[in-house]
Amino acid sequence: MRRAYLDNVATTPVLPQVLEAMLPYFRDAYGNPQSIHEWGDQAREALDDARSKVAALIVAQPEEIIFTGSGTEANNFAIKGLTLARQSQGKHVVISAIEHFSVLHAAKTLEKWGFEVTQVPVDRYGLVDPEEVGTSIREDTALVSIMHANSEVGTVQPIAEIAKVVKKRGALFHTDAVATTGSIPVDVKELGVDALSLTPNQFYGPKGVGALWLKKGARIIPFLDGGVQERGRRAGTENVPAIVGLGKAAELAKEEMASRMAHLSALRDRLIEGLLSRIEHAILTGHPTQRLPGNASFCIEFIEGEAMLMLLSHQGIAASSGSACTSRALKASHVLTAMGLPAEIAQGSLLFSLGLENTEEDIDYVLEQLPPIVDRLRQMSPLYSKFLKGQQGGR
Amino acid sequence: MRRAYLDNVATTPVLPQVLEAMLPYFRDAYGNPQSIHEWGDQAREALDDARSKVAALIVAQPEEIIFTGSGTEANNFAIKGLTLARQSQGKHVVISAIEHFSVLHAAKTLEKWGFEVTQVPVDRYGLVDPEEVGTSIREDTALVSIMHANSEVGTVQPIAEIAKVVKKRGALFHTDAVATTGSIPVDVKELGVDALSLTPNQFYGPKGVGALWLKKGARIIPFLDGGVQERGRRAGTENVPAIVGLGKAAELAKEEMASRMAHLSALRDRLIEGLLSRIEHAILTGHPTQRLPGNASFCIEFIEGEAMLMLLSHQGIAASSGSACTSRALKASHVLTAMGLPAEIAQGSLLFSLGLENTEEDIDYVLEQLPPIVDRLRQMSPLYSKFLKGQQGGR
Amino acid sequence: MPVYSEKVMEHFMNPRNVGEIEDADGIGEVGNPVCGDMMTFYIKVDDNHLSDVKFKTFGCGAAIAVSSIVSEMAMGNTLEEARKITPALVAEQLEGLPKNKYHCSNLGAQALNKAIDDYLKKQGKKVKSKRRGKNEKE
Amino acid sequence: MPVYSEKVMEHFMNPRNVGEIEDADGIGEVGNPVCGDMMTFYIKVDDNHLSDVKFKTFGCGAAIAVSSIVSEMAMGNTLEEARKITPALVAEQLEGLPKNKYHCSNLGAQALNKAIDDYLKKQGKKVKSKRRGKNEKE
Ligand SMILES: Cc1ncc(COP(=O)(O)O)c(C=O)c1O
Ligand SMILES: Cc1ncc(COP(=O)(O)O)c(C=O)c1O
Repeated sequence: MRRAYLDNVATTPVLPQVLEAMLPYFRDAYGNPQSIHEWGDQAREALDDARSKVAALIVAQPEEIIFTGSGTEANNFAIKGLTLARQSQGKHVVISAIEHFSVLHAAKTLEKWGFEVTQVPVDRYGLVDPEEVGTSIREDTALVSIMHANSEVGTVQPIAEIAKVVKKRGALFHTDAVATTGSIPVDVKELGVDALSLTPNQFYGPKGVGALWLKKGARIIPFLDGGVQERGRRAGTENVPAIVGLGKAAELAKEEMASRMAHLSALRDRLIEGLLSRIEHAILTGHPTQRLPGNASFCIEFIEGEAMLMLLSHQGIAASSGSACTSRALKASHVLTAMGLPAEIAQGSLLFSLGLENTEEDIDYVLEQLPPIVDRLRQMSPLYSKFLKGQQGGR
Repeated sequence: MRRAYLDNVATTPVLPQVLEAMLPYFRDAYGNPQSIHEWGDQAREALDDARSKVAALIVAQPEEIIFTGSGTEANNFAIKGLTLARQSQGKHVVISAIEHFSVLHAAKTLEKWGFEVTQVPVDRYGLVDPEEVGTSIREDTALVSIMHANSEVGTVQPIAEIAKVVKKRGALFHTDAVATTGSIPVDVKELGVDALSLTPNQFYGPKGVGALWLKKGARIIPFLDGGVQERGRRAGTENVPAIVGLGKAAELAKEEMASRMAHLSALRDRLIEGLLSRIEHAILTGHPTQRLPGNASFCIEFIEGEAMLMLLSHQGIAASSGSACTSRALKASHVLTAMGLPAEIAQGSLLFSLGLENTEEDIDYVLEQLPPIVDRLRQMSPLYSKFLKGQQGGR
Repeated sequence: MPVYSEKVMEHFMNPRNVGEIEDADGIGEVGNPVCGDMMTFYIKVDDNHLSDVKFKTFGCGAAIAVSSIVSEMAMGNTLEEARKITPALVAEQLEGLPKNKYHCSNLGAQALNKAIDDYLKKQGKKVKSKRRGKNEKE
Repeated sequence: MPVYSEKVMEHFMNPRNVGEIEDADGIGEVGNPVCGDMMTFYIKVDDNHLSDVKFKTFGCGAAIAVSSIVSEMAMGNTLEEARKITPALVAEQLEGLPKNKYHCSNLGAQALNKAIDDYLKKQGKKVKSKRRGKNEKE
């Protein structure tokens, strides 16, 4: 059976060059970068090299990069650490309604700690209005955090514009760039932010590593307490192989950015056009043009996401969904809800997230396999029969 | 030149079988365990399997294992999460004076949050007195955390005895078993604790992963906020390859525990005896018998640790030291200080931590190389000439 | 994939008795698309036995498998027997369900029961109205 | 290894002028083993020039390298020239030092200065006591 992985938003495979770069650090150069001997030296040099590569990808200084254990940790660190460092100036935080849970739930924790959190809404395309961010900022706003792009619907925010508003109001600005770093150009100066989270498990690097970029001079309270690693800002034995993998993935992403984007957006457009022309009552979610190159997200009316995923998986196709049934908490994606999609339509959420290794054949395979699956589930769906009866009745 | 890595406390090499077990999860079975498709299934099964293996190593239930990103994270999670979950019952915490920084500094953070922390002292061998723990526990003690063994001096604590006292006083008991898990038998029931931290980078598994064992029913506040991974207790995309590596390392450690211990303790004793008989004015630190099988730690009088490490490294030998000069903060190891060693003696700290891959030849090589290094540095040392003059004067 | 048993997978992939019954004796609709799942059960009753059971379901894999097995379990039952199809029994027949999918087994049993209620209600009416047209809708 | 320059490593591995001068004209001891580093400098002065400089050092790699280069820089200098050996100059000559090792370069310059002070003090005494025994200790 053909297999097609179109769930790169969940995680990407590690590129062969990346894995190859990592391998020596498991058994040969396995030292601890803090150690005073040759093994330590090797590890430290590898760390420095990776730091430079990550910095180069986002046009920053190497010493501004703090390695973390994940994108989630980078977000927790930023949200908690930056606000705690500034709490004497104010205990108010602004985020968007469609942040990843690692920002959203970290902000919930801040509320328990006595902070106040304002959620800026988004429009039907998932866009944040810079003006709205501006008006939410108060005298006592310690931090604004708006994600660079949302991986569920692919919408890319106008971060540079938002940054101008935030700077004018004198607040600190963090962006969760987990969905964008390595996929589209990310330049911290052009974005105008003070802190930025990233993880290579979204751009063909390893899991279990991430980074927080923190503008020189910005203060942060450590999140992981312990040893002196990362100049005292993030404790714990450095995960050298993973950090090396991050470095290599960053280097490759920088080199190949343009060709990757061209490849992915061509596939994405083929999938979007093909799907919308083959399946009735399907809606493209997210912004029609300001979207991630690999993101093709939809709501398929009258049926539910998990059932689609299971039947797709039976045909060897990997995708994802923001339906309530696919979530542990049995709640439809807060992103789709915030964009104003009715809950029963959000149930039909279906996300194809394309990756480097996808081909036109993958897309065509999906376009061939999906319509009968949708048909089959619609034939089972009481909503669809009601709709058909309604239509007949209406005629 | 011969090379001998005797710094396994800093980190251990990954065993070939462990690396082999991990490899498929980078590029083939690279899925996210939360995903609803075949790739996700593979990853989830790998996770479940690793969880069982870790549980088997410490004689626990699989569902009691929470994977983390490091030992440091497991300690931060335990110290912060367990106390926050119990803060209505009291805001007092008991730790020992020789905890790893990831416990010590997490406890400092608790102090900032309004908790009170009592540090129980240790004797000259680094042993905690269970009675002393008992008397430090108060009505409002939320948590006691005493490490299972200290990796700098190798002393193994009488955790089961301490646990009895802690239970009698009704407090929760966490132990940092990073230095012991996978090296000596660790049985959570026999130890009688409620929570336990571990990481495989101390037993031939990968870096960037750890685990907190939490007794069924114990409440904890998540440390990393975000997604629903680890049943809502630890957010972030699971680091599948590393977790698989942890599982494999745990499996091997369980199988080979007895032979590894025999191998290491024979080497350790050879090194201790050889060194003490070849080098005058050298002191064994830590407990003479209740010590980790691979730990041979000393203070070499009149000279300083970093200089020794550099000269050893020049001969291809990796070791470590708790001297002030080897620490970023330029403070002598709090462990040596807590054991009552005078600061100028602590400067001569030298720790050989042996690993599976060490041989008798490695030990003999160290015993051959170290004495001239010590001589050379003593010839440079004003303290040594003073000592010699004093001796002459005394005679 | 949620950790579904082989039995769940089998019923999901090959659901029995999907469809509507044009002249059903009872119809039971439960759930709500907003919550993720919605099921409609249709029954035919002959001589106090369920001579036909069909369903339509909007929902996850578990919801579809539950509907399928409930229809299979109920088929041919007396009304009293069919009443005894509890959520626990459904889950058991499916060789277990993930915890967060238990509510689906509730829905299946509920929908069937609602269809029986509907049948009985109609019967009552019919008795009252002296059987004016057997398959009349309310 | 701390990120030491090649020059530091070279001086650490092959330190110049290690030792004591039995009949030193000046001795300067700075630092404290409790803090990690201690240095003793010994000087011989001939005609206002440092005709010999030796040292003993307890401490890290940087401390030893600093002692070595200070002794080398000072050798043959006039006392006035030797006074101009500042910590910054020492660090520069060593092609840089890690931040947390700067204090070692301070110690080296201090120890040399203290030895010169000691020499001058003794000279003063000697002048006062009309040169009763050149190498007398205080
Ligand atoms: C936008 C965004 N932020 C943060 C994260 C968290 O990353 P991780 O799960 O690797 O910790 C994700 C992961 O999917 C994401 O999509
Ligand atoms: C006793 C002890 N606890 C905790 C840790 C922290 O582990 P990691 O640095 O892998 O996070 C260490 C690491 O050396 C340790 O020795």
